Parts: sequence; structure tokens; C-alpha cells
Amino acid sequence: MASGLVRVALAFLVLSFALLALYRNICWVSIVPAAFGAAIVFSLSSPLLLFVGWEIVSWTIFFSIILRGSSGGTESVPVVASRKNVVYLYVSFAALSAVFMLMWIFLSHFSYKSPYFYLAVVASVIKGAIIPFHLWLVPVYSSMDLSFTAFNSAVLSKLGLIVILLPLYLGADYSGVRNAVESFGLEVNFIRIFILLSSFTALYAAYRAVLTEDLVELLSYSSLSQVGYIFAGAFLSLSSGKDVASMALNGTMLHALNHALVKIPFFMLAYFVERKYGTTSLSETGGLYKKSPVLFFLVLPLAISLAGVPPAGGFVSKWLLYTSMLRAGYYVSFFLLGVAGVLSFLYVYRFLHSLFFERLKKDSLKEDDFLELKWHFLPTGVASVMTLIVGVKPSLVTNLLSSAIPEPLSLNVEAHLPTGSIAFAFLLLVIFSAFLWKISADHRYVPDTDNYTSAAVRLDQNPEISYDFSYGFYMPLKRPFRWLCYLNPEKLYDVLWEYLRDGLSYLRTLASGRFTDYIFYISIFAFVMLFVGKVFNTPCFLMIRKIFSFVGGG
Amino acid sequence: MKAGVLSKIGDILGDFINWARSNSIFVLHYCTGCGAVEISPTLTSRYDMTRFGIQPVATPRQADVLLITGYLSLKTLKRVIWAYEQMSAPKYVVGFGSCTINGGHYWDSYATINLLDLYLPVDLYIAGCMPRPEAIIEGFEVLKKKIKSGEPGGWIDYERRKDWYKANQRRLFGDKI
Amino acid sequence: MKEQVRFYEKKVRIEDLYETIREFKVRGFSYFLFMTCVDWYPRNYFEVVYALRNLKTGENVKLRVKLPRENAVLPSVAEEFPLALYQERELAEMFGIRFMNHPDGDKLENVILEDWKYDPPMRRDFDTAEFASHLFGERKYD
Amino acid sequence: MSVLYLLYAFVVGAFLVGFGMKISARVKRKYGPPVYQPLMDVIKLLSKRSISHGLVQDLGVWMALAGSALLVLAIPVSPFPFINLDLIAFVYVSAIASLGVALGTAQVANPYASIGMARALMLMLGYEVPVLLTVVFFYFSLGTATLADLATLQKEGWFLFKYPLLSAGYYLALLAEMGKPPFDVVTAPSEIASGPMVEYGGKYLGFLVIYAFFHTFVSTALFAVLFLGGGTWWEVLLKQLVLYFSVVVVASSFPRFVSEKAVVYQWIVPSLFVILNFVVVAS
Repeated sequence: MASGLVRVALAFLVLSFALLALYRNICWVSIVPAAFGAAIVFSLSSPLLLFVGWEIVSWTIFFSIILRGSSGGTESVPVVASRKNVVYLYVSFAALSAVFMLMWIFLSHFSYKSPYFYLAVVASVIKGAIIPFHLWLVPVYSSMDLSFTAFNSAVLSKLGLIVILLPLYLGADYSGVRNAVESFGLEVNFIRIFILLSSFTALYAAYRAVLTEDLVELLSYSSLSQVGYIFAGAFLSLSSGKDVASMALNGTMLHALNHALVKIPFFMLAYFVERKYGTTSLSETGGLYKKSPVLFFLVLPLAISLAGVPPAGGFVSKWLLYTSMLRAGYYVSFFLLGVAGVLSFLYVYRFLHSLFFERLKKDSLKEDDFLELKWHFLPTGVASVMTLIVGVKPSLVTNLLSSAIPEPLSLNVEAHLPTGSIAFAFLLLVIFSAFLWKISADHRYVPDTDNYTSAAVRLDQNPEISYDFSYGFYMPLKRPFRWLCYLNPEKLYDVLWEYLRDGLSYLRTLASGRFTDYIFYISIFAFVMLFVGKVFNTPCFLMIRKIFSFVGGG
Repeated sequence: MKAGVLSKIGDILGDFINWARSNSIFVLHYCTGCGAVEISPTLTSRYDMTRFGIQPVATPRQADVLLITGYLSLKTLKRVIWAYEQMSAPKYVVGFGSCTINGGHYWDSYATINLLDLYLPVDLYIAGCMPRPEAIIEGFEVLKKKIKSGEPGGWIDYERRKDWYKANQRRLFGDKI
Repeated sequence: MKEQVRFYEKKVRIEDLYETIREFKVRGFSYFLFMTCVDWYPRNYFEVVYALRNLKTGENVKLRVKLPRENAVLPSVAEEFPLALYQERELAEMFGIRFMNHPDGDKLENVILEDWKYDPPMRRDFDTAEFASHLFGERKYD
Repeated sequence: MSVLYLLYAFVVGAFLVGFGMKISARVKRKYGPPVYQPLMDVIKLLSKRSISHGLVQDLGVWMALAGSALLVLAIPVSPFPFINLDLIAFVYVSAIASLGVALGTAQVANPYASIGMARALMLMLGYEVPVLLTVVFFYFSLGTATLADLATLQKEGWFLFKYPLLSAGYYLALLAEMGKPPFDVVTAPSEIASGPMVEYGGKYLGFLVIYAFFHTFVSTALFAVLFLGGGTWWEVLLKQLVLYFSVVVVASSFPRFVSEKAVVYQWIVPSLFVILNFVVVAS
């Protein structure tokens, strides 16, 4: 079983290497060790080795943030001052996840099957940036060298997936309902909480992605949202019966693949835009379609897959996740994921609109700046072809991933969702409408300055007027989403910080003012409490579990 | 008019397509002069020109007929010419009232033009210093008959004598047009 | 019969036009009704009329300024009454009066008459009928 | 056979739109255009020369037409073959057509078109919420949401009577989905020059009109299948007529929501209806 995982790991790595090897500007310093660390984690030989791989990955991300300034990346984004607190932010969360991982290893005496497995689950959740621990992801992604962010968001953010799905690989038989999970001492209610949390992450991140004004932030929040999908699917496959688990696991695997395929080309595109345009704000980028139409038609299937629209792969994996969630009865988290799905359609359109179709406002850009785009054609082409394959014939891909999905959980996706007939009918109808379009009256192509608003003032006669509607694209959505602002997790930390600073006033000496020290203190305290012995059977923890199960029941 | 295979079939189904064109006229809802006040009663329930298939649309791209309702000042004429050029063929121009025919009441004003025909090919004039709704519908009947019979519209003349029209327009606006 | 709208008249010289307007504003005539120009073509002078109104007492006052027709120059009152801004531009276009230290700068490029290359149309010596037939073509009666 | 199905859907869609025009005219005491007026509009538009802003606008128009025709093939009307989808897949398949229109409007560098498209997507966000709640309700009470099963389940009693609140909620979402007046801020001519369709002329507008035919047919047929127990084609046709009559009467007697208020309205009222029905069924 573990060897199958290595094959998948290597396949992932070869894919990401192939995609990244074709981009000329690669900062090898951070990708090679990160890929190596990921390989160690995927090999699952022993918990300690898993921890080592885990730490290597954390350290490479830490280095790449610091390296950003010196690696010749354009210093256009005013990051130097803010990078310091991004580093602190990341270090505190990486430390927290490392602490939980260490606790799991020592408590389980270096064996996988142990009742303390949920510590590893929490560690992987922190690495995957689910809601309470999501603060670090977006600042780190936007302040790293974007070519490494591409690799990071595609592969490393799903590192926790492997740890979470351990029970399925090592837990062997699935006869009874959820027995694979009981052997690992995981409470079903405990897992139900995490399903709810990760679907809320998907919704919250999609909401932030829709309302953001920055390209890299949009892509980072979209990664956070998709990771929320993947973790929801993973937890669901842990905690449900055989058929639902198989659908959920296939959905998770396919969604992880789709997300990786989409994010690498998009982040590389953002990397290009950041270098050439000098800015990544959505209202100032634009005109890419005029410069390279071919790139747009290669990016289109990927955008369609990110939005989850049928001919592309995203549709299959999202459908699998939705149906398995509904069959398992998690209606609240299905609703959260559903709204996040619609929001993904909104921010994908915003991405296409402001990156490709607005007028090129930067007159400083010369023609040969865009020659470099042709390096993007091959990798984006490869990724979009694979997304279409997943979309049209998912069973082909699930067989390929069969080593990653244990035998009893394999699923023939076509039986449930006629993706082949949808794609075939759609292709026929497109050909028919193209034929109808051809035989109708002829048409002439018109430059984009000749449009209806130019009747007031000729746009071709005064080029300095830029008529693009881009700033505040979905601004009216801010008011209806007010209620989501109250549930803002960032406030959670502020409230925690306020309480800690004022509540524990007698510990004034410890209050050094930076909340990262507090994270450190908590982990020390948790570590110490462990050696006091059976802390988890104390009445207070049982009561907490009761609350969790009630809330998670929804 | 080279309009693709459909129009070649069109020559065979000639009158069928012309019948469809005459019964579905999209009028550009662009009020250039004092006659625009007459358009709303023609549209609403008392006179109701929609029963003849005439619908107002918002943009020149979707429109077939451009109404010049009344006097046309220099500034409006510039915008009307741009809107006319953005309309898709076959397109027609209908002039309301005597101001478009011969300058009418404002013949000696420095701001309004006298002969609309110099700048745009007009297919139909509706007399009356602002024609009432009945006159407008009667005018549209004449236009529908013209379309149904397949007579070449004014836009063919605009394309053929493009430089003559453009010369007249440049007399007024210099090279701004 | 409601009493007619009475306008108190006051002739003003160009030099102290600005002071009198400021003084009337201080006295309470804070509402700038309108400003027009009368072209006395045979007597070869313009007469620019400022009408102010005192909202509290309801009195109106008319300030009349005489200035030569050729290169007519007036100080701009847009500082005191922002409303005058647009009306001064109109007089500049229609009568060719230049306004000094006008907030929009001296060279007021045409707003009402776009790309107008001829002399100001509202002056008495401008024959509109002849201009119309010259620019817009002879009218046909056949 | 499926080509026959598409032709049938085209004719019924055109007839429904013409029928709708006639009713809304009669509501306003106007005589109203003849019922076959939409057909004439399409023929005229397809034979008009038009302009295009680039390849993406052509592709967008093809995708719009193909997406809506694909939706028609997914509706279970008895004699015709159909692709068996469940409601979630149906919602995502309907996204192809709106993606096509969106791409077309993106290529057109007209600010009115972009504002219109932003409003259209926000409205879509609005009415997707009640649809998702309906899906949850079907899974909660019946265990399945595939259209064919739902149609067969209604053999003994229509869902309109078994779950009246649910159908009322979905009816309001239907109004928004079809872009009918209470929620037609997107393509209303008096708003920003008919929103996304500002640069569509000639045959491109013809394609969008055909898309509107298919979209009307699909929305009404879906409601007929889900809540009125759709059966053979003439049963569904009758139900569609009655349903569309009520939709047009409601539509021509209500003013228009601002795009943001429409979203908030869709989140509160229809969702409340569905949740109330939840409470009724659960208790």
C-alpha cells in the first residue's frame, strides 16, 4: 500500500517538475529541497521520517520568504517592511504544527496505529491552513517568489492530506461502517467538526477572493478555498460508510489533481504579470488577450475547471464531493461548499476579465516583453489537456491513481455522472452553432475602441481615456456579505489576544506584546500537560467533546 | 449585400426574409429633437406600435431604424453620425418633421442643420411639425412596405457615395468625424 | 395684483465692479440670479448686466457695466459667486468677452459650441441667415 | 431523436416567449405583437450584417447556444431521449451557457457590458442559494435528487401540493433565473443599455435570442418536472403554459430590484420558504 503512495508521490513530483522545468525562471534553491521533503513525507516509511520531511518542507517555505528580496525578484511589491511579520506569522504556525506532530510521534511510540492520531490530524490541518489556522497562507503566498508559490500551492498545501488519509491506507478492511477510523482512536464527532471547518474555510476564502483587488491575493484565496474542498472531502472519506467513502476519496484525489493542474500555470502567469507590469492590482493589469490570444485559449479550460463547469475536470471532482457529502447527511457543510462553488465562478470570471480583456494601460510595455509568454504555452497546454481528460473521461484518471486509492474504495465515476455524453453532446452542439454562425450573414471584426460608449467621445481619437470597469468589480456584494464579516476568523485572534493580554493581567511579565510568543507558550503548556498523564479523560475535555459533537451534528 | 450563405439562400427565400425583416423592426431609442415626445404615446397602450413588430432597443448595434425626431444641432449630428455608423446593415433613417427636410422653423439658426439628406441617407420623411402617433405609424407602414418589397435601402447609397457624405460631414466638423 | 418684481438699478464702472459685487454680497444680496450681455451694436458698446437677489428681504438689484465692443475684458466674479462660472464661459463663447483670472484659466475652449472656428454668433453684426445658408447648404424647394 | 427534441424545444421556447409578450402586452392593455413575433425577430437578426470584437465573442456565442441546447437534452420529457443528471450537475451544466455569454461580454471592451456582467453573476449568486437549499431538501426528504427519479416519485401526488412552501421558494428563484422583471436589472434596456448585450448586434443577438428561447423552455420544463410531475410531452407543455402565464403576469406587474437588493431578497425570502418546509417535514 505504501509503495503505491510513493508511485503517486513520484508521479506528482514528475508532473510538477515537468511543468516547472519548462518555465525558464526557476528559483531552484527552494523547489528542490521542498520536493525532496515532500517525497520523504509521501514515502510514509516511519512517523519520524514523516516528521523530518514535514520540517524540511516548512523550512524551505521559510527560506523562500526571506530569499524573495535577494533572488532578484522585482522589489515592486512593497514587501520588505511587512515581510518581517509574515515571517513571524509563518514561523509561529509552522512551530505549532511541528509541536503537535512531535507530540503524536512521542505518544504513539513511533508507530502509526495509536489512539493519539488526532494530534497528527491537527498538525496536518494547520499545514493545510483550515479556518482557525488559515492566517498564514495568503500573506506567505503573496510574499514568496511566485514561481515557488506555484509549486507550494499545487503540492505542498496538500501535504497534510497524506497524514489525514493514513487510516484508510493502513486501516485495511472496510466491512463495518467507519471501522478503519475507530482503530485509530478518532472520534466521528471530532472529524465532523473538521468537515464543517474546512467547508467554512472554502466559503470564507472564496468570499475574500471575490472581493479582493489584487491578482496574487485572488489566486491565494482561491487556493485556500480549494484546499478547504479537499480537506472536507478527505475528512468525509474518513468518517463515512464504504460507498460514500469511495466517492469522497475519489472526489478528493481528483480535486487535488485538478487544483494542482490549474494553480501552477495561473501562478506562473501571475509571476509574469508581476515582473512585467510591475504591479499585480487587478485594475491595472490587462490586455494579455491582445498580446497573445493563444495563451488565452490554453488558459480557458483551466479557468473552466477551477469554476467547476462541465467539460473540464473541476466539475467531476466537485460533483463527487457534493454528492458524497449529501449522501453522508452533512447538509450544512454541503450548503457552505455549494455557495463557495458559485463564488468560485465569480472570481474565475474576474480573473479572466481583468487579466486578459481590459485595455493595456501600461504604455511602458514594449512588444518583446510579451515574447516571453510563449514559454507558458507548453506547460499551460499540458495542464489544460489533462484537465479536459479528467473532465471527459475521469475513470481513465482514477485507474491511473488506483495505487493512491485503496482497492475496495475504487469507483467507476462514469456510472454515476455521464461526463462522456455531456462532453460529446456539448461538442456536437458547438459544431452545429458554429455552422449556423457561418451560414448566417457575414460580420466584420472591429477594434475595441469602436464601441457604443464611444458615441459620446471617440475613443480612437483620444486614447488617454481608459473606459474599463475594473475597480470594485463586485463591490455591491460587500453589503450582503456583512454577516460574514462578523464571523471573521481574524477577529477570533484579536479577541483571543485581547483576552490574553487583559484577562491574564497577573502574567503581565509574560505579555511581551507579540502574539507569536503566546502561541509558543500554549504549545509548551500543552506539551507539559501531556506528561501529567491522562489529561484527556478529565471531565472538562469530555464536555468539550460533547459540544463539538452537537455543533458538528449539523 | 454580401451576407453569407444564408443570404444566397435568401435570394431564393427572398420575400420570406424580407417579410421577416419588415415585421420585426428594432427602433433605436435615441431622442435627437422635440419629436421624441411623440414616440412614447406611439409605444404605449393607446396607439401601440409593438403590434406591428416595432420594438425600441437601447444600443445602435441592435437597431435597424434610426429616428431623427426634429431639429438636429451640430453637436447632436456628430453623435448621430457615429451611432449610424455603429448600426448594422440593413439600416434605415427616418426623419420626422420639417426641420429634417428643409431646416423648418430653425432655418436661419447658426447651430442647427437644414438638410439632413446631405449628411445621412434618409429613407423616409414623416411630415408635420412633430407628426402625431397616427402619422408615425402610417409612416412606418410605408417603411414596412418598402422593406417588404426588397427595395435597396439608404445604407447602400451611403456606402456607394461614402466620400460625398464624408465631404459634407467634414465641412462641418473638420477631421473630427 | 401681487407687486411686480422690482429691480433697483445701479450703473457701475469696470474698475470698481468687483468691489461693488463684493459689497452687495456682504449687504445680503447673496443669491446670484443671472448675468447677461446686451450688444448695443450701433452705439458700439456691450452692456453686461449682473442680477443679484437678497433672499431675506426679497429685493433684487441689477448692476450694469458698459464696456467697448472690440476687445471686451472683464474681471471674473466666479470667486464670489461660483454660479457665474458657467455663465461667464457662455458670454465668452457667444459674445467674445474675455474674463481675467477666471478659475478655468484665460483660454476658455468652447463647451457649448464644439470646435467653433467662426466669430462669436450672438453679436449683432453676425448675420445668422447668411451663415446658415453658407455652412448648411442652399435649401431646396423643388 | 435528440435533434427532434431540440427542434421541439426551439419551437416551444419561441412560442412561449411570443405568448409571454402577448400576455404582458395585454396586462398593459396593449394589443401586443403577434405570437410568432420572436421567430420573425430571429430570422431578421440572423440575416443582418453584424460586427464582432474578436474570436472570443464568437466562441462565447457558440458556447451560449450549445450550453442551453445541452440543458434541453437533460430534461426528462417522456418520448425524447435525455441525459440523466441530478440537480447539482444540472446547475453546473447551466453554468456553461452563462460562461459563454460572460466570455463574449468580456471580449467586448464596453464598460456597460462589464457592469452588466458583474450584476448578472451577482444575481446568479443570489438565486443559487435557494436552488442549493432545494437540493438539500430533496436529499433530506427523498434521498435522491436525480430528475428522472423525482419525476417518477411524483406519481401519486405532485410536489407542488406535498411541499407547497418549497415550490413557492423555488418559484421565486425561477423568476430570478429567467431574468423576469422583479429581477431583470441585468438586461433591462432602460438600465445600462441592456447590460451584457450592449455590443451584440445582428446574428450575435440572434444567437442570444435563441439562447433565451432554450432557457425559457428549460426553466419552465424543469419546474414542471420537479414540482408538477412532468410526464409526456403534451402534459409538460400544458404545465409549462400555465406556469409561464403566471410568471409573465407576476413579471409585468412588479417594478425592478437594484442588483444588490435582488441578491439579498433571493437569500432571504425563497430560502426562508425552503427552510420552513424543512421544519414542517422534519417535525
